[in-house]
Amino acid sequence: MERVRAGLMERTYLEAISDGLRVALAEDDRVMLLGEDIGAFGGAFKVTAGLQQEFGADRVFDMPISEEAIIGGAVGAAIVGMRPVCEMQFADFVSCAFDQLVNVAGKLHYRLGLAAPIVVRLPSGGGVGGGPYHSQNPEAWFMHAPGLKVVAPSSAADAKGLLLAAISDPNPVIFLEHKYLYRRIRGEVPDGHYETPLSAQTVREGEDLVVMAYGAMVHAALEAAESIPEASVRVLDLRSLVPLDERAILDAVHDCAKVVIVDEANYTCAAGAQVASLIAQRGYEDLDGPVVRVATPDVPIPFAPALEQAVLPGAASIAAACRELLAY
Amino acid sequence: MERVRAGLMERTYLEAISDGLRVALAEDDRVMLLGEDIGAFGGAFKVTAGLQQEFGADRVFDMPISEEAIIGGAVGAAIVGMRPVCEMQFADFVSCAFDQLVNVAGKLHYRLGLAAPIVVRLPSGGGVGGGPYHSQNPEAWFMHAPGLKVVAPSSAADAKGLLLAAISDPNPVIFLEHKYLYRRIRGEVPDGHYETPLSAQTVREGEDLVVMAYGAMVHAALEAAESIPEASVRVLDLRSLVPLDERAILDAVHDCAKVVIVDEANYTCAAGAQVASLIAQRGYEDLDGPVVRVATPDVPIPFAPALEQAVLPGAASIAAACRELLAY
Amino acid sequence: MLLTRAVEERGLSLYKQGRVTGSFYDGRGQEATAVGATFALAAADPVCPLIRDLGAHIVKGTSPAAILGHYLGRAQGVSHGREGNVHLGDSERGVVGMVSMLPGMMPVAVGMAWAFKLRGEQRCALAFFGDGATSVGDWHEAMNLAGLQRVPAIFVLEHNGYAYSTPSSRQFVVDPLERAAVYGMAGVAVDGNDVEAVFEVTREARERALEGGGPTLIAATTMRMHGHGAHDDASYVPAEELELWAGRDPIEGQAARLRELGVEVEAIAAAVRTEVDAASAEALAMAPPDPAGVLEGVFCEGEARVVGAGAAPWSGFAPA
Amino acid sequence: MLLTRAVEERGLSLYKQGRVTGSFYDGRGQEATAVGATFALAAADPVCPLIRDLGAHIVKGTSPAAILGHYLGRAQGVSHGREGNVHLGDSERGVVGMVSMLPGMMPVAVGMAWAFKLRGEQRCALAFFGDGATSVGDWHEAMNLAGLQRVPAIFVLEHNGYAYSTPSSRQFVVDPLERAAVYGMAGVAVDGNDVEAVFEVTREARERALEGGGPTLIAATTMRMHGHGAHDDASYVPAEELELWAGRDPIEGQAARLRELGVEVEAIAAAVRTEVDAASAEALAMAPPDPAGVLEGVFCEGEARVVGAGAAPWSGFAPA
Ligand SMILES: Cc1ncc(C[n+]2csc(CCOP(=O)(O)OP(=O)(O)O)c2C)c(N)n1
Ligand SMILES: Cc1ncc(C[n+]2csc(CCOP(=O)(O)OP(=O)(O)O)c2C)c(N)n1
Ligand SMILES: [Mg+2]
Ligand SMILES: [Mg+2]
Repeated sequence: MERVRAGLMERTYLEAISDGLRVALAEDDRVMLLGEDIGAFGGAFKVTAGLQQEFGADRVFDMPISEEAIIGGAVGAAIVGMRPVCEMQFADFVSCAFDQLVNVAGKLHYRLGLAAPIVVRLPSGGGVGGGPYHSQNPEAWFMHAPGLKVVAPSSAADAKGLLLAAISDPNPVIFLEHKYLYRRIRGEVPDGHYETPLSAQTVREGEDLVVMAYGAMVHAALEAAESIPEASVRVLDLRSLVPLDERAILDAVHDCAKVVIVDEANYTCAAGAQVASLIAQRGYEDLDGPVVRVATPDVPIPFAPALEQAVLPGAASIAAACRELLAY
Repeated sequence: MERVRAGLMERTYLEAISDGLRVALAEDDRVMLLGEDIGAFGGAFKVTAGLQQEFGADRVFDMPISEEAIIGGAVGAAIVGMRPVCEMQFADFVSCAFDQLVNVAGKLHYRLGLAAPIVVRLPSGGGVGGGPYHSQNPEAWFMHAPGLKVVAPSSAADAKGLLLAAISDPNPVIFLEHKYLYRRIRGEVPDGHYETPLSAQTVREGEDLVVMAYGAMVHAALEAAESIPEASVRVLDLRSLVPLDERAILDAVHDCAKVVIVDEANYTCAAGAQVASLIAQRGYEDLDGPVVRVATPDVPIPFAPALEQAVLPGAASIAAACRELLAY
Repeated sequence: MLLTRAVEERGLSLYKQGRVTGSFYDGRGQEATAVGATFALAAADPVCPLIRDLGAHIVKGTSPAAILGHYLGRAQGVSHGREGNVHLGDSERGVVGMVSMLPGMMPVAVGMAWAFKLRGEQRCALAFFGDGATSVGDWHEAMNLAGLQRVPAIFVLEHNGYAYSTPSSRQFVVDPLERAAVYGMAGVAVDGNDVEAVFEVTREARERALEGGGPTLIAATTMRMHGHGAHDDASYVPAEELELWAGRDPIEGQAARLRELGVEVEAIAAAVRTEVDAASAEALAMAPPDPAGVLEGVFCEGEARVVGAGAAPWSGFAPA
Repeated sequence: MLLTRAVEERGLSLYKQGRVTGSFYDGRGQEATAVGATFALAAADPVCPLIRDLGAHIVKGTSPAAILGHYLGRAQGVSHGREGNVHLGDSERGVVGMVSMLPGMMPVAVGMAWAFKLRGEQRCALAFFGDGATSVGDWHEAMNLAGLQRVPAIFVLEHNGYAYSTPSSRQFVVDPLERAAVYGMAGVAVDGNDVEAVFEVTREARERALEGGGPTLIAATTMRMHGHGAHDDASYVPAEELELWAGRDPIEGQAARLRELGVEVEAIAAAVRTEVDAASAEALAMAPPDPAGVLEGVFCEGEARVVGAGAAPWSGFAPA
């Protein structure tokens, strides 16, 4: 259910996230922000710029370089009633907090009936010359860890709406914000509080084939679809990976019969593998061709632009996959 | 290529692993063992019993409770020529060493051309009343981390052969040894040094349907197959998850046309999701029915036997899935 | 303490009867530390127990029947069959159950204490852990953050000289108590087998915490009188060491002091036996959990329930 | 040092010209620490540099052209385009390139040193890290393990008072140098801007290490004269602080001392300029990497190549 209050404004994806944080801090004093250099400095990407000045140093905290303690501390604060929102400086550093997320936060409710409403913001993804340690897409690791929700907005409006939904959620939510989209994507973003549901959304209609993607790859998929005027290509933005909108996925397969699934993450055991396996099991009868995946091969993301572009999926590789499948 | 020297002996799965370690320590003084309580005590499961006495406290080390430092230290020793074999006391604790594995060990060769020949032994899996923290199957996390090999033997002979292959391998290898099999499975194990290839193996012939599994689930699959005398059910033991034997998987689909894929790990983004997605893309034309997955649902593994048995796949749930698919 | 030991003894005998799955872990010989420290908390102060701290649950008011039912994996046990052995925690009573990963609850305790400080509440959080757990990165991050934010937290190191089979000499070269200072926090040594002494240093630490004096590391020296778990005969512990510590039994020590004060210790012991007998019967009568609900509760669906402010029937303080 | 600074200056100007992707990180003002410490190693002693340690690469003999080619992501750069900015390392020369995760190479350095000790080799391993990195769990685990095993390792803390924008006062309350003692290792303070002093304490630490005296923590006080990266104007650093440190420039300091000894510093500087001009031209002429090979080398296929015993043209010692 989306609650929208008066007013719309053109904002970048990054500004939308900042605005979401501002709204949450203003309306709920349980909300606190934790992260490295997020205070006066405003964070490595300036997402939290101005928030410490506005809400005070007892709401927005510069943390020591201690990812485990950031997440563990957030869980502690959450279970006594706070709503901590953590920033990893880059998504890549979430590996350093893996144990707290997977073993503490994720299992707390099932084991002890204790909810841990934390949000972990992960500036993720490649395409920016970040090399092996500033380009990773860690979502699949957390999809494979029961008890964690995982969302990955592709538009400015969804970025804010999913962030506010994540903060309201009584569960730990991994929030993937794509660095490549930060300043490249803009759109109309409602003012004030609204929440985007954790479900998929059709962002381009079509009937011959559906491309499923999330995050930055949604834009690559849209570009690919535009480049194939001879066919009617639907694009489904998954938006939420846990919970996964299985209904929407199967409906799209039912409607289109051909499907291409895109991951920016490494191929093996990626989100797309799960989506493909779902379709192969429960959408099998609707299929009219193989379930095609496009993903980054199983390599660390190389630094040099020529190499990085050679491994990341893009409009061209997605379009090629679509064309081949359309011809099937 | 399997090198087998004279002599065979009935050994348990656990004894086979111990023997593999003994052979490696004896034949290569670069091999060193690192782990908690693995010295005089012989490890939580007694896999290393007697090895410190036999090879000395400068080959078999009791480590402080420092999983990151165990893996990182092993990487350091490996890049200057040692062959460290690390034991996590339970596979579950590998989450504490996640960063060193994924970001240091896995990416070292691609980035710097430096090999890190370490082996990380993970006593994994459920069925033993271990509860949420002593039952996990973490393999999919590492399958989604480029640069790590992942193997999961199901038999005593493969346990030793894959361990020796892992120790010889110039890359970091995650070695999943299933706790449930430790003392329950025994078989003929060749003496001395031999290596099992990192490839799949058909452990039961059949033509109507193939069940793909690894680790303890191979035994559940075999039991399920036996329980369906009216059909010819093949069982493919994947054995190696990275590299994944895509050829063997697709060949089996080609031969049987129906496939059930079993994971003891949690469903979403498990190894089985990858296998299923592979088949849905590249084996689609050979399929004669949906690609069926059987896996532990996305819950922490509960402690009480009645609950644990309700979530883990077993012969009964696998057989039911087979029967349904056979009737398709 | 008597109750703690009696419940653990009962749990152990149930285990030996094959009624408890997995292994069984107890805190034999260390009861004074968990009991004394938890007794010094107010009802609203949450506690994060570890392996040897059944006493913390008991002091916080978790019933023996609920604990035995937990060991047995029954539906009405504390964890409804989802958790086993020492991984219990009745959060309504302010007990946050441990994770296996050592010492994973320390950062969580820091976070709770931090929230109390931010909200200006007169509460503190206490976390227990062993000497072995000090080697883990989480220990350092939590200690450093606690010192930095001067949170009202109490860290109780249960220094029993062993981590499973590993003696402290293979865990660290400098006693962790000395590490308190490098995190800018107070460090206090105490005889972990003297329940009144543990109570007293914890009471002081709590006072310091609530006055804004920051966290305290309490190092309680004690001895694990059983193996790491019931499967471990602890043959790696020298017999003399065990003998020495047998003479320092925390329960006998306190009993002697109480007798001098005229307390009828034997009557209490008898009452405890009766209570545990009843609890055991109650627990054995509990139904196993219904597998039908096994998939429920991975996610919280309604309002997030927070750690309770506790009932603390045994607290040295009135509810805060 | 001159060469270090010149190479970084050139890298920075290439970055400003838009020829370097991502961001650019340099160690302006900290050159003496990396150079002095690495100079005190033998050729066979591996080093794990961090963000501010281009000097370590230079001292180990990595050529300016290979470094500039690395910044530019060229095929003949140190990393063949696979890595960028400070994440380089020529392992043939005993340089193990850093990972981003701080201080992820510390446990690795401990492992290398440990192997040397086990094999009875007269080698040690050195790891650099910043004040901010001391808050990470890995730091603690590595320090503790190094102290326990008394490995021949040298840890060089480059204490510049900031971690990105975060001042040390929000990183810890007690100077990390004081932490050396709680791991049972020697701790030595040094003026990180005095190259000879850094050399001397490192030389002593190496001697201690090889004699079995265990690891040393060297705390080198210095100042990061640029922002964290080229995108950061470091406006959070008080101007007076920068001014003060500008007067302590490590290169000017050494130049003055050298001039007194009659060394023709200007001639050296001119030679360095010429060398870097040539290197820059060479690097700019290098081809970009061929995407055809991008998937190769995730796994090692042949024999595992080990960290080289180095060439160390600039070492204060003969090859070990
Ligand atoms: C991170 C981690 N690694 C390994 C283990 C396995 N383990 C369980 S208890 C234990 C020993 C704990 O020793 P200590 O902290 O001294 O506590 P004690 O049992 O003596 O009370 C070990 C190694 C664990 N629980 N967590
Ligand atoms: C585990 C981890 N968390 C966060 C970061 C992001 N990061 C990169 S450099 C840096 C500051 C490092 O400060 P310090 O260790 O003092 O080194 P300096 O840059 O001052 O040399 C941070 C937070 C990181 N690299 N690793
Ligand atoms: Mg102990
Ligand atoms: Mg610094």
